[in-house]
Amino acid sequence: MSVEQATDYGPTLVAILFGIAFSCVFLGLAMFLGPKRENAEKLAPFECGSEPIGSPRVRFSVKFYQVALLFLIFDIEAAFLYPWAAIFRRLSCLGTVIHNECLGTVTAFGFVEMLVFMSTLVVALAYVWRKRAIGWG
Amino acid sequence: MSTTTQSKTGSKKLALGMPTPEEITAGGIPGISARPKLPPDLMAKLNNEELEEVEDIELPTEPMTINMGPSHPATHGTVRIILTIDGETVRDSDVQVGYLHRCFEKEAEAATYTQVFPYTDRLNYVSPLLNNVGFALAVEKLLGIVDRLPERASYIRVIVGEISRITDHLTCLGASAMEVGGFTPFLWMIKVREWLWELLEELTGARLTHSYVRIGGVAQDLPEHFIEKLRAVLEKSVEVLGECESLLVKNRIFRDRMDGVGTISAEDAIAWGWTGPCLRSTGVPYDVRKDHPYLVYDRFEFDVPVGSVGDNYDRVAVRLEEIRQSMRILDQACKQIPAGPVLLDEPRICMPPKNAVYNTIESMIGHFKLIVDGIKVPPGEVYSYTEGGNGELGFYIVSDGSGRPYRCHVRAPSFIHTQALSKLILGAGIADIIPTFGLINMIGGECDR
Amino acid sequence: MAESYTTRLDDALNWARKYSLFTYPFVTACCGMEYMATAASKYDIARFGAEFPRFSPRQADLLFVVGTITERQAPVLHRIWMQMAEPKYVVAFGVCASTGGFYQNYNTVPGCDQVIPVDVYIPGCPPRPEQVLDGLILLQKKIAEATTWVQRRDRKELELAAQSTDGRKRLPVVA
Amino acid sequence: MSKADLDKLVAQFPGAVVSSHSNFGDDTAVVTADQLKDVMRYLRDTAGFDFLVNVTAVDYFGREPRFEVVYHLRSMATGNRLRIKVGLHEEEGGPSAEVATVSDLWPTANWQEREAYDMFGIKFTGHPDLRRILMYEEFIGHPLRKDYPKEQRQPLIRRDYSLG
Amino acid sequence: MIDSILMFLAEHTAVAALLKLLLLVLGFVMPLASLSTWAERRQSAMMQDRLGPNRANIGPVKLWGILHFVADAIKMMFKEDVVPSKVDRFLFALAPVMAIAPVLITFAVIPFGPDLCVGQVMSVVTDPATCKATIPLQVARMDVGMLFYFALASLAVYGTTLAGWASYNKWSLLGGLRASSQMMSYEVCMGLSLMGAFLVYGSLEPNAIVTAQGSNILHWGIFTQPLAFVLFFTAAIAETKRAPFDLPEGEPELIGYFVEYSGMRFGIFFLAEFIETIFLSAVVATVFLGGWQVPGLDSSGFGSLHLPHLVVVLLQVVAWSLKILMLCWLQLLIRWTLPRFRPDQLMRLGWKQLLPLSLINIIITAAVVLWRSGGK
Amino acid sequence: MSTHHAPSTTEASSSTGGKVRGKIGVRVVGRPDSLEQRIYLPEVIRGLGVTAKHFFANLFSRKYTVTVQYPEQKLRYPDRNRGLHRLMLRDDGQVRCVACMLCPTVCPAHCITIVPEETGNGNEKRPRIFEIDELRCVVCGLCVEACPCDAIRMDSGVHAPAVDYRGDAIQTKIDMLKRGTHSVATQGGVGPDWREKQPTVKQYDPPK
Repeated sequence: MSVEQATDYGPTLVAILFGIAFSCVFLGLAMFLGPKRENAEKLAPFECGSEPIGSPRVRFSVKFYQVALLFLIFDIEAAFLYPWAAIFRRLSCLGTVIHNECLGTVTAFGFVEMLVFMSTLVVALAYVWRKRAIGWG
Repeated sequence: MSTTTQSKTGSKKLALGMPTPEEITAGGIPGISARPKLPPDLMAKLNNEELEEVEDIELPTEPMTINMGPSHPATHGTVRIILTIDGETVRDSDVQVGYLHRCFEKEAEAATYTQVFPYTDRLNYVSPLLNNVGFALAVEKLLGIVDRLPERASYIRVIVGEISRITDHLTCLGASAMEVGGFTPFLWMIKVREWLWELLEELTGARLTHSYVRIGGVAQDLPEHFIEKLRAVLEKSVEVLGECESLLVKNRIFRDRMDGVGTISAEDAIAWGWTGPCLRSTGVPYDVRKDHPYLVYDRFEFDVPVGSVGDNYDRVAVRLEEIRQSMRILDQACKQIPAGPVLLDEPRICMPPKNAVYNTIESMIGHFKLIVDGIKVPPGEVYSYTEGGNGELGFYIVSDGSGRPYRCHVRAPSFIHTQALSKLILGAGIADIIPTFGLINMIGGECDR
Repeated sequence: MAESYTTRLDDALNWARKYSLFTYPFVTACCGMEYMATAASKYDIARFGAEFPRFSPRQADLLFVVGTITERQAPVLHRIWMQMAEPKYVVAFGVCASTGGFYQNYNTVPGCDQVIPVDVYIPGCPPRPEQVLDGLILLQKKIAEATTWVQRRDRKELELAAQSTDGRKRLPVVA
Repeated sequence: MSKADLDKLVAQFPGAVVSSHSNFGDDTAVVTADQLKDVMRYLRDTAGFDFLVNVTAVDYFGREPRFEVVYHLRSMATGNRLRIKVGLHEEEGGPSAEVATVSDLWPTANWQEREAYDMFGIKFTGHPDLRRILMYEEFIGHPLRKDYPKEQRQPLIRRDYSLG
Repeated sequence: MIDSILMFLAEHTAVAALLKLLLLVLGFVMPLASLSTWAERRQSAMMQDRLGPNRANIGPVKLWGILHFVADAIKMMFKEDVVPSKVDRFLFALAPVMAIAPVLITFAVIPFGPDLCVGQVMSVVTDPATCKATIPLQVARMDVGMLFYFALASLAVYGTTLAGWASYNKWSLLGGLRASSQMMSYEVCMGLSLMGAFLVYGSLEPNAIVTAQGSNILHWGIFTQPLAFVLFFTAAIAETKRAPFDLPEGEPELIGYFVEYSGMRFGIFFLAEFIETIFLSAVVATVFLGGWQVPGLDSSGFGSLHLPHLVVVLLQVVAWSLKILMLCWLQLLIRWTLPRFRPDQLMRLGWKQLLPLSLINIIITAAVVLWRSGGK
Repeated sequence: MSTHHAPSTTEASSSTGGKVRGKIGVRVVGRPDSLEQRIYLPEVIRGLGVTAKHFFANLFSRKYTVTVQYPEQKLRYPDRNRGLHRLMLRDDGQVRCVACMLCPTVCPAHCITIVPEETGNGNEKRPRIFEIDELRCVVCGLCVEACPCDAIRMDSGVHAPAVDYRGDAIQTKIDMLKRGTHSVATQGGVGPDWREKQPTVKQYDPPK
């Protein structure tokens, strides 16, 4: 039996349920086993032993959000590359591919296509680089 | 139970003359113009203007005020920095010291001159013997016996002082390395420090708080084979230092953390009163041992390492080089040290030898008088300075002729260096505070006294 | 029967606690140098499983009060102790933390037990690493025997002890 | 060492220098409080004493003037040193002793003057941020004054656990 | 008897998956993670010329201090669970789950051995394709395996970010922000640096990548894609927030994003980090070190030396474990040697150095693959 | 404003009066920045090599390991080490201390309490109570130096133990006498000197 193309997602589902259950059990145990002794100071946030000044819920630097946006753009672009990488050999072959060797004519279609696509990535990177959006607040 | 003084505190705050904007912008004063203490609304305005200058388009962000310390891993429990940050950039900071104010100066006024030595040990507790020597020299200057000190005692003072300097720098560098994540070199440096401490323990009887130096000399002569052991330890240490260097200064990540961070110009450093390795990192070769030689420092060949930029890397490199130079001094001192007494033969100042106390009534009486009344120091005032681990360590002593100092003030380099901290970290990131603070080498005992 | 099981469980717990002491080093002064030395290669406090410094009181079990506590520092120390998660232990490291040592003046607290309960006092100024390890071993022993302040408080022993005139409660000499 | 500098100073400010001496090799000039700022500016800018080593105060309790503020200066070019002292009066119950700040001449004086204020209650007029520095805000009195008892504590928090 | 059980498992994939998962997680990952807490302490001790924990004992049993982690676990379990009053209770509780669950789940795609030929365990199997039924030694085999891994790995960022935000603590907030920026930045590099390997082996499925690498050591990823190996290893260490990229914890700087967590909740973050270390080792081993492949060992044995199928499989599973142990060791060595980066340097490294390099790597690899596929 | 020394000159001159001294040797510390360093990897790998060397050397032969297994393995303290106090004995086994009160006077920590009593033997006194609070003692050794009759010493070679009650740290006269040995520092005799050679009297042997 060879590696079937149709994936059986059952095991994956099992894994996900297992992962969540496992960590929840851990957490639940910890919640009930420990002693409890609360006081006002203990429930206050810890800030190096001083009284906190002001709230941590402030509108903090936009730089942090910029990184998130960049990530979104680049990661989605990168996500398009995965299927391309997986079928790159088939894309660049006008015949059948057996054992990684093309039996027909080799074409640069896949390669050029990727270059075009990737140039958008590079341009974007160059742009944010110039704009100094990469970095830290 | 907090006392009910809260209500009274409000009135104690003084209404202060705020500097006018002209004064601030005139900026003829290096350093102080950088961070005037302004009312919060004006400060916020200034900050926002700064922001607009730096970045072209920027959404307004709220600055966050955060307490760094007193019990923060990087602040060693003795300093509190109230940071106003925008993202991770420090926009304003208020450095508060005094968490380790142990009232050295008040305690010294109540103690005899001999009893002050244990207190001086705990000033800069990383290099206690340098403080011992500094205090002893101050009192000796007041007594007028500096030139009569036994030569061997002076050499011993140099030797223990330089060992202390090495341990001081090792601790400073090691702790800084640890705080930027290099735990292994830290432990290796502490390993070397341990070897040096073992030597000092053999000599003085204690690992860290030696109270070894006495007015008029030192308490005990070198034990047997001390010089040989010292040589062997130094040899071993050089090897370990090389390894630490390959993990730190040669490592690009460490360099990146240090290069260009906490930079201060020579003019500013002088205006802020910096001395010692911190001042030398800016390129000013001021070293008390060279400029105003005391003890027998004028008999040794050694170089004053200076930096060129005045950033954290220079402070690391200067300290590393100073360790080497101290080793050079030690090597020469070991060769030159003469035989002889280690304490001045002066019954009104120094304790008589023990068997004289056991056997002669005069010595016994002198012994009692020295302990009960202390050493009688003629009235007057004196400022004496030596090169401590962190810079010019000065003792300003006022005597009223009794056996206890009337006033004993320490010019603590740490205290003076820490002042400039909030200028150094202005505009830097939180991550930069740690090495900058570490390499200023603020020692709580010395800073807060 | 059930009692013996709970005792067993307690023993197991105490065993775990004594070998897993995450410390909160409240380092203020000179003793910090010896704290470093104790943690460093030669004496290696890690051998006792107590090498993790946790700078959050939530995660620490053992508060090492290392160095002089000043009046200004005392509320900070108290807050940190209050914020520590149970069970928690306190070791006064060195004479300053224990009694104030020779700092008897307007700004030093004469011993951190004026502010927080202390389980083990380590003498020495600063203590040698050997003394620190002695203190740690003593604390481990106290945890195993369930005689630390927290454990006795939970068993309500302290209230009883406060009423009785126990022979062990000798006052230290104060000159 | 720098006797010449001292003489020059006396010549420059004949009215300001109350007395001078060179005991133990430390050249000292006592100047009047109102002219301190001018003297210091002259010393910094003209006489070359560009490095303010130290600022501190002494309480000569029972003597007039009661307080003395002491400045130590050094010239980075020549290595000469100079001590400047200012005597300050303070009457019991009266306003606190006052002297002009030098923190605008040397930023290093900032904290040292705060310390002198904290420990002795000497007010430095014109100081940008004269708060307590080593003691806490709730503390009453100035501990390094001779009339402050050494062991008089003012606890912020206290509950004795020493008996268990 | 065994055969019939195996047959049953081969037919019921969900049951088999659960069993394999239990075996993998409880039998390998958790013990290894716990052990690596001990290993880290002992290894760092060895590097720093000391001994490390060696005292915990039950009676005479000492086991070189291994019991210390047992003590840690028990203690944490019975430590007070502090939930400060101003925290967002739901997110506060969710954060540790988000930190550990994705890592545990992603283990499902890692092949820890070859396919087990049911019915021929004792005989020599020359061609695995001829097996009647197989049990893959991999919990879930998906053609998008690595994509699944990336998807879940980026979920782990929620754990730290939520922990930082929900704690209502400024230090932890900063830690959480650092964590999110860092992990997002390196996620991109990580994906792009592996692209070269996908090109070479023509698949996204981990087991297919391992099979494609074969038993010839020169065909392994570390030799065909050396640049990608360095890039991925660096990015992945950053992704798992281990030193020198441990900025979110950055103890002397920020104390950590889990400042407010106590007891087992903190323990979970602690454990998750070690599990991530192991997981990272597993991915690196799969893509660059031939996964379960043993140099020179084919399904029939070493060349002419024929071995029973079970022995071959066992050898390969052991090889896989050894590779993981070695990589864990390497990570710990790095952790205790290098100082920490600064946030801006970290971002610079990620975006301005690693990212362009990985793009170049893709182009070069694609070109080479294109040129090579022309073949004869 | 200031004319500080230029860093580049190797022999900057500074003319202070007073003592004669040579020229200042100034060494500008380097800031090496080779390509090798700039591309991270070579130096990183070298660093890893150094730590790996330590790891393997310690794993297989404990070559660099310096750890002392403390409670089992005790180091002998140097002779001058200041440890727990002890009270020395006369030839007749009585305590040497004459309750002259020098040690409580000189002690900066005020940790010594002496209550004297008459011996009934002329004018001589002896301590009825002699207590030292080890939790206040700062181990400065001034008491030993102050003692005019070699009665108190700190060279016992043991350190003060950790305690869990503050009161337990008080060393009583009996505790300290137990560690005492005979001293030859009698009136008219030759005694040990804290400033000269090491004492040749029998050392107290700390219990294992």
